[in-house]
Amino acid sequence: MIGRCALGCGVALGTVLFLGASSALAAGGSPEAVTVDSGATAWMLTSTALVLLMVPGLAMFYGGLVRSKNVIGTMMHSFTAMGIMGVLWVTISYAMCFGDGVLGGWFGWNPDYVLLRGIDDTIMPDFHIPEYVFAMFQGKFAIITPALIAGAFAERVRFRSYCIFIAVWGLLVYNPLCHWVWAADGFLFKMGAIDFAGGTVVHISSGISGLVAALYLGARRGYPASAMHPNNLVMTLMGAGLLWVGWFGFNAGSSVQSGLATAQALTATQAAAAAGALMWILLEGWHQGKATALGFASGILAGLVAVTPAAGVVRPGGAMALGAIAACVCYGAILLKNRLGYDDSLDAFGVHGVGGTVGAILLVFFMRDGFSTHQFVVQLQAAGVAMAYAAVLTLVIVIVVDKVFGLRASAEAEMAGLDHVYHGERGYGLLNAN
Amino acid sequence: MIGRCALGCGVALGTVLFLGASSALAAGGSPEAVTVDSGATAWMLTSTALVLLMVPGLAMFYGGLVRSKNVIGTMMHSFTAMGIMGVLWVTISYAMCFGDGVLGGWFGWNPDYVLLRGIDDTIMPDFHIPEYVFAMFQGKFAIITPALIAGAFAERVRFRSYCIFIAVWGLLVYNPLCHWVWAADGFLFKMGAIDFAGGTVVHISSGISGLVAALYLGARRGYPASAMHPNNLVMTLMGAGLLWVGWFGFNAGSSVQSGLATAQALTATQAAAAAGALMWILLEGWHQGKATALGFASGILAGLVAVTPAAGVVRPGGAMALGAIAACVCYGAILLKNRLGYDDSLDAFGVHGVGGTVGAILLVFFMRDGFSTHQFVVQLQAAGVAMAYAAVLTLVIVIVVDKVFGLRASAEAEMAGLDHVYHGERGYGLLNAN
Amino acid sequence: MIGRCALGCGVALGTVLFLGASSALAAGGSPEAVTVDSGATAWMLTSTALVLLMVPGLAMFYGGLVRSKNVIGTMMHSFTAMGIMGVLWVTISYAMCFGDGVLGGWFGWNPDYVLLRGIDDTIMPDFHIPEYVFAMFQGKFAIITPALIAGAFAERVRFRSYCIFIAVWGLLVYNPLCHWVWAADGFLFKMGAIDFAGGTVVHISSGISGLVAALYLGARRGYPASAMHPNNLVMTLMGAGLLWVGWFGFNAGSSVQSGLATAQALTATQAAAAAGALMWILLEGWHQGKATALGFASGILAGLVAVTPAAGVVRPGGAMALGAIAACVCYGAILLKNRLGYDDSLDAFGVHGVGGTVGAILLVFFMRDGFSTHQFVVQLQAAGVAMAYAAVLTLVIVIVVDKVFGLRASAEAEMAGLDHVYHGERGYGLLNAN
Amino acid sequence: MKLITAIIRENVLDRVREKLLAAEIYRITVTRVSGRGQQMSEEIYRGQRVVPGLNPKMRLDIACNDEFVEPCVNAILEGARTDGGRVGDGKILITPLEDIIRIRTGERGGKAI
Amino acid sequence: MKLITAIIRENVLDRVREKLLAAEIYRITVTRVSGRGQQMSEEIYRGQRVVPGLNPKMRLDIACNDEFVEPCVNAILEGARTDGGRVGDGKILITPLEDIIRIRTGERGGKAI
Amino acid sequence: MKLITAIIRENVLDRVREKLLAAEIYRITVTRVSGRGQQMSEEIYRGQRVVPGLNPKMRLDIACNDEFVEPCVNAILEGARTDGGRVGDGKILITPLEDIIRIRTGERGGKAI
Ligand SMILES: Nc1ncnc2c1ncn2[C@@H]1O[C@H](COP(=O)(O)OP(=O)(O)O)[C@@H](O)[C@H]1O
Ligand SMILES: Nc1ncnc2c1ncn2[C@@H]1O[C@H](COP(=O)(O)OP(=O)(O)O)[C@@H](O)[C@H]1O
Ligand SMILES: Nc1ncnc2c1ncn2[C@@H]1O[C@H](COP(=O)(O)OP(=O)(O)O)[C@@H](O)[C@H]1O
Repeated sequence: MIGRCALGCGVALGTVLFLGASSALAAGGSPEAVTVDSGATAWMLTSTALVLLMVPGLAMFYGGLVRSKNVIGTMMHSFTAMGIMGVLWVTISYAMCFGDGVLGGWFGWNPDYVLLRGIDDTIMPDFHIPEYVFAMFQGKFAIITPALIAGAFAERVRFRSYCIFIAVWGLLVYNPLCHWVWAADGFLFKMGAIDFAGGTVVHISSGISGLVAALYLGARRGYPASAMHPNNLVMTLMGAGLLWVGWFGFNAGSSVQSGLATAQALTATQAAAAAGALMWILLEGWHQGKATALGFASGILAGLVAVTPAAGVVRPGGAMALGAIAACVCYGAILLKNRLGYDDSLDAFGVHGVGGTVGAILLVFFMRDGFSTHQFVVQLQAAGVAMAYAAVLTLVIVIVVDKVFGLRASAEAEMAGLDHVYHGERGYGLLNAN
Repeated sequence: MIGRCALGCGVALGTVLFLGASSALAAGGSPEAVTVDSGATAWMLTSTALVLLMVPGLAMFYGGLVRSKNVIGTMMHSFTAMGIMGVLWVTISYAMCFGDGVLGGWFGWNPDYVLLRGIDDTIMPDFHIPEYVFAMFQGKFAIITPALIAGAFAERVRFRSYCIFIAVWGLLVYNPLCHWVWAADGFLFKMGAIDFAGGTVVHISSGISGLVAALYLGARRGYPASAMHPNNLVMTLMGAGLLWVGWFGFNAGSSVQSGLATAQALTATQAAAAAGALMWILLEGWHQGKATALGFASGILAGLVAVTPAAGVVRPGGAMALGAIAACVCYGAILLKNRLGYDDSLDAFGVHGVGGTVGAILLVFFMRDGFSTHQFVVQLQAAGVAMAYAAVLTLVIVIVVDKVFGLRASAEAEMAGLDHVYHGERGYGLLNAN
Repeated sequence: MIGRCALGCGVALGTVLFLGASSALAAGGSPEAVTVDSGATAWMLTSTALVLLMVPGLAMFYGGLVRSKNVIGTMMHSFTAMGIMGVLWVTISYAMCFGDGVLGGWFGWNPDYVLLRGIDDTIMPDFHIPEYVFAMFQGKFAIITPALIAGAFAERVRFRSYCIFIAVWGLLVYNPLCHWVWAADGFLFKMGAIDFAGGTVVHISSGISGLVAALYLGARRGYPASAMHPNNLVMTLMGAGLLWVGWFGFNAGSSVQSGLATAQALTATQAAAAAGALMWILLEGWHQGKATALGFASGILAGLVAVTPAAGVVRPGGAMALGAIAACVCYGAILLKNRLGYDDSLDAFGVHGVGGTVGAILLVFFMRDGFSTHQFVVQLQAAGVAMAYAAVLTLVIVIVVDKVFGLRASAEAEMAGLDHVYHGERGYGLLNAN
Repeated sequence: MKLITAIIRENVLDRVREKLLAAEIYRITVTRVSGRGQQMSEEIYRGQRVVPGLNPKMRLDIACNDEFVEPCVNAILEGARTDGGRVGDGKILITPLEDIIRIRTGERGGKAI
Repeated sequence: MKLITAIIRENVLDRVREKLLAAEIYRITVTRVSGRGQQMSEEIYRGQRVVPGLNPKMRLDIACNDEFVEPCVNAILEGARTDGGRVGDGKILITPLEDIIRIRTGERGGKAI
Repeated sequence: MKLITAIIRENVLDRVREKLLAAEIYRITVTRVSGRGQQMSEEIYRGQRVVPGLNPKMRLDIACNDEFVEPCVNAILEGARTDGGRVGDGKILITPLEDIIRIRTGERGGKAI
């Protein structure tokens, strides 16, 4: 029923099944009794917590980069995703992602999954973990993806409209994509597209959606004439640290086990992040003569994003190569953005869209099993489909939300700052004598 | 011997025992040999780390809400709990909580548990984890509970007296309550009270104790006439993020296994937090026209607090309902506090006391096994007992500590700020040219 | 092949092997098939994430203590270690640490380990975890050790030279020491030196290296005449919190299993940290009349450092004693430093060097198996060897790097601040109207 | 020579600076301050509307020669007045300046500005 | 018109503002500053008592008409003096003010205060 | 009596204070400000060199008796000038001071400084 990580899990899955079988036999139980693998469950629970940790991590990363007057508003973009997508996921999104395909496979549906009612005591026979854990782990991806988009149009959206936007986007963009790529009857899954932990579903989709929304909304007032300085690079660094840590859950958890495949994914993740970060500051040193902290953090992200689809199929050397290449391409993409002059505020497209695409396509050259032209074509197709679908749907949603509720912040709100206007708060009371 | 979570763990515990038995038999070992379930151990170790993470999380949450001059002092309230309760727990508190009842069951005692000497190589036969892990996991609860209280009287207590207060409170209030609710011979446990992860022991007890102490100490100078602004809402948000993540350990770890019951608890936790947070900002939007970050964070907490006693017995839908109801009731309670005019500085009672009570009592309406009037009465009794005991004892302790050492900060210290007066430090050197 | 933790793991390792054997037999498989213990793997994956969390934790701890103009530069000292050591570890350092001894056992080498190529599907027969997990866990230690050194010469090194320094130091100091202590054919390992989680390899080596580098570089401009205030003690506290949490991975993960030895290590870690922190503020209260937050945080670190070599062999009572003693000795060492007047900026030697030595030597008095003069001598020898080797090699490296690239920041850069000069950034944009 | 000190809203800083540049006044010093006048700017704290005792403001200090005083004041008025003037827009103070010295060169008086 | 600038302790700000309100002086601008006078305020850093070069202070700026100068000074003195006067209590500076302009209306002089 | 206000680079604060102490000027108030003059101080943001609109500066305020004005100005000039004078070194402003009051004692005028 669930196809996630079918490619990366061969060996270790076998081990688990074998172990499961042996215990079952040894105990003389009926073959149908599905036992819980407490170790795999432990790691999946941990991974769920780690991926959740990425959300405050992202809030800190993004929050540090905007101007002081928008820090609360920007962090709330991440936080509210925990609330909105959190509630939607339990209510209907899990059913839409992992139910059986309906409407020609546009998305899934399984009435039993509404409010997760039908899985209250299900142990997944393939993974030997309670299905709840799988559902919660997956739910975290549905939370972080719209939060990533927010970076593209930071500092200039209405809070209420943003909330509506991500809810609709989650239902109409994320859920179908997730179904196509990770459900066993998803068409990209059946095509054999490799997306270990969400290169297409999470990064390409959020990056391209951010780009579309940013282009539609137009630049922030004063961009690019006046420089917009990060209010708190220190917090951005902290956030980058939490993102790296959390990504171990993101990628290694996507093996849905606690075994060899998990270890391979974790190793690839670590190697790519380190290589991406190092490459970025080397580039900066060569190009600008200085290595910046934001550059290091961006390199971490570029590396992690690129290895996300690939973590299950590349060796550490390949992961390092992917990370380093992604750092270079993202660096270039951001320079290009500066040339073109559109305002992707925090480079959601420049890092996630570009890095995700690099990873999804170039992974074919570093696969443990060797290059395959067929796979290359499949990857191109999958990335293309995701891009096209996300771009078109996002445009429609953005236009509708804008017409109905007004998506762009008013000029006055933008000048006064989102924190005061939409939240009635200020981030740093400490600055003010009171 | 240990009764924790007896209600929530039926199914999965069975699985574990069954597995344990089968391995033992298969290996032809003696039936007494207790094997370690490395998976359950892994999750309990992780949970221990996650619950510890809540303490800095709480320090950040609370620290961000006070005025700049008290930020260090407020964070130290959480941190010193790690030191003081940490040492006490190992020394005698574990013996007092999980030893056999003495003095008519007032608290427990087991001389073997002093300094944890007697459990150096004990594997718990019920849970198949080393008893050390259980002891450490439980110890984290004893750390965070007094730290929660500190929110009620933030910005106006002497540091040294606070330290003495929490030490005594831990011994005389927390340890007995913990014994009553979670030890197998505890009277509330035997009554069948459901408290999965500490609604009564942690939240009701800390909330009501905070209220009593806050009333006794009186309001901060200038409250409520002059507005006291959060010095760092950004940090409060970070703290809320860490609390959410850590709470997975708090609740899911309370299953003392890594199986179905764990997954159920984690799912309930996630659902309640998301629903609570969302409900709070919806309320605010309706009531004030703006959704605040502090409101979102408060809603997260309200949801998490309410689901704490219930995580083992409710389905995701019920958990969402509990979270949403708790958000409404806590919101109202804080409005009421503003009317009544007492100074529960950071709403320790308003969130933990109220939310914990809502959870402990209303869980009966959302139980997996259906409503039971008997259980409802039991829950009311347990909550009532915990409230009465904690309130009376806290009052006594507060009065004694105040008479002997002086609990309230001097007027001058309050004006100058606790950071400078009690710690000789300031939180944000960056504000000062130097 | 790998000797890590041979002393601490007796009991639980037995259990694991026994379990492994029984499953293998029950399944009728060939005896060579090495099964994965999914529980141990889960905990080791988690530990890897926790130790990585220590790096941002350290960045926050150190970053908060320097002056605002150096906050980014100081945090980058920790972060770049993630990039540089991260890449080196995968490339050749694992081969140098855990390969078979070459050049008379100076360091190890195993060409198969280059780029970790040879362990792509290895399951370790002793530990029943994928070797990748072990390699990644170990790699985190190689990252944090040079980052610790940076505290000794914070606020006065050139960024580029620092990067070169840690790369060379990692290869020439860390890798050999790691090989000697933890590889099965390492000479200190064979001597029977106890170093559970890195007292010698991590703390003594980084502390003494920091001291040597600090002495060579000389004091910061203006030290000690003008007071250099922490820019953000609040962040230092957050960092201390993350370090405590991460240390559970550091120590309990060093058992390379998920069983009794793990639980013992975690308990010792918790007990020592709490006792160290409490002792430090008691000392301060007695000596200065005030208990500081930085003191509490320093006590946490002293306790954790001291218990690091000992976590596998001491009971909780002994761990508390070690933590408390370490707090006293470190406190004294810092007072002495102030007398002597050298500038160990953030007390890398005062806490890690001194605390690590206290732990490595005094652990003999608190061992579960009782005191042994032989062991005492061995510990003295091991600590002495590590100190001498690290001191001499560090001096050589520091001199060479200084001559070739210039290690000390220029006077102007030191005055202007490392953030601006080497990174072109400032940490707190929020301070500046813009 | 005069010292012109203006207390303005935080968020009009950019606009004021543009107007000043248009009036050929390039040099300026800006300080974060908090002020209290007639303005009431509400914030929300846990369901309660609170009025902070002090609102964040920006303080501009501009040293200029006498002939630049009027252009400078006008530029600030143009940039800092919101919606035709609302409570909280701030004040401009003019104080006499006896001397001004450029640190770089040691030049004094009008030409040092 | 005068500009009254007071450098006071951080923690007497509230008290000073109360006294000012009692003297019917409502408008004020406050800045976080750091100062050095005779006061030595010790902090503790890892077992060592250190005296920071500069202590945090608050700076008040109040523009007022001449008749309000004495009431204003007295209010500040009352609010800012601690325990009958201790080192570190601060200073009040009085500078002449040539003009004042209300940005909202463009009014000038005494009535703009 | 005069009020001497200097806008200097952040990083020369220590040196200026040393010079002032040498000139027997002990009392001072320091404020973090941001300024714009001719100086261009580049920062790097994701591969792009950006010039911030305002650079961080320090503002010193020193109230002193007339005879101390020149020593004070000279001390600041010595301490704040970098490499024989570079753009961005800042300005010194001198304004008349009508009165000064020591809050601790209520003393007024020259002796209160
Ligand atoms: N007399 C004054 N002295 C000092 N600062 C003042 C004075 N009057 C106004 N301010 C500053 O100007 C800001 C705006 O003043 P406000 O009274 O709201 O404007 P208006 O006078 O147009 O109603 C205040 O917050 C305060 O910082
Ligand atoms: N002459 C001065 N110039 C500028 N600021 C001053 C002057 N004298 C005092 N201050 C400010 O007032 C604060 C308190 O001064 P202090 O010398 O401690 O008070 P007192 O003069 O009553 O002993 C100082 O920290 C400083 O900010
Ligand atoms: N006329 C002025 N009014 C207010 N502030 C000024 C003025 N001139 C210079 N400043 C302050 O001095 C700082 C340094 O000025 P800058 O023009 O770089 O020095 P220089 O005049 O030596 O080239 C500026 O950032 C600004 O804060």
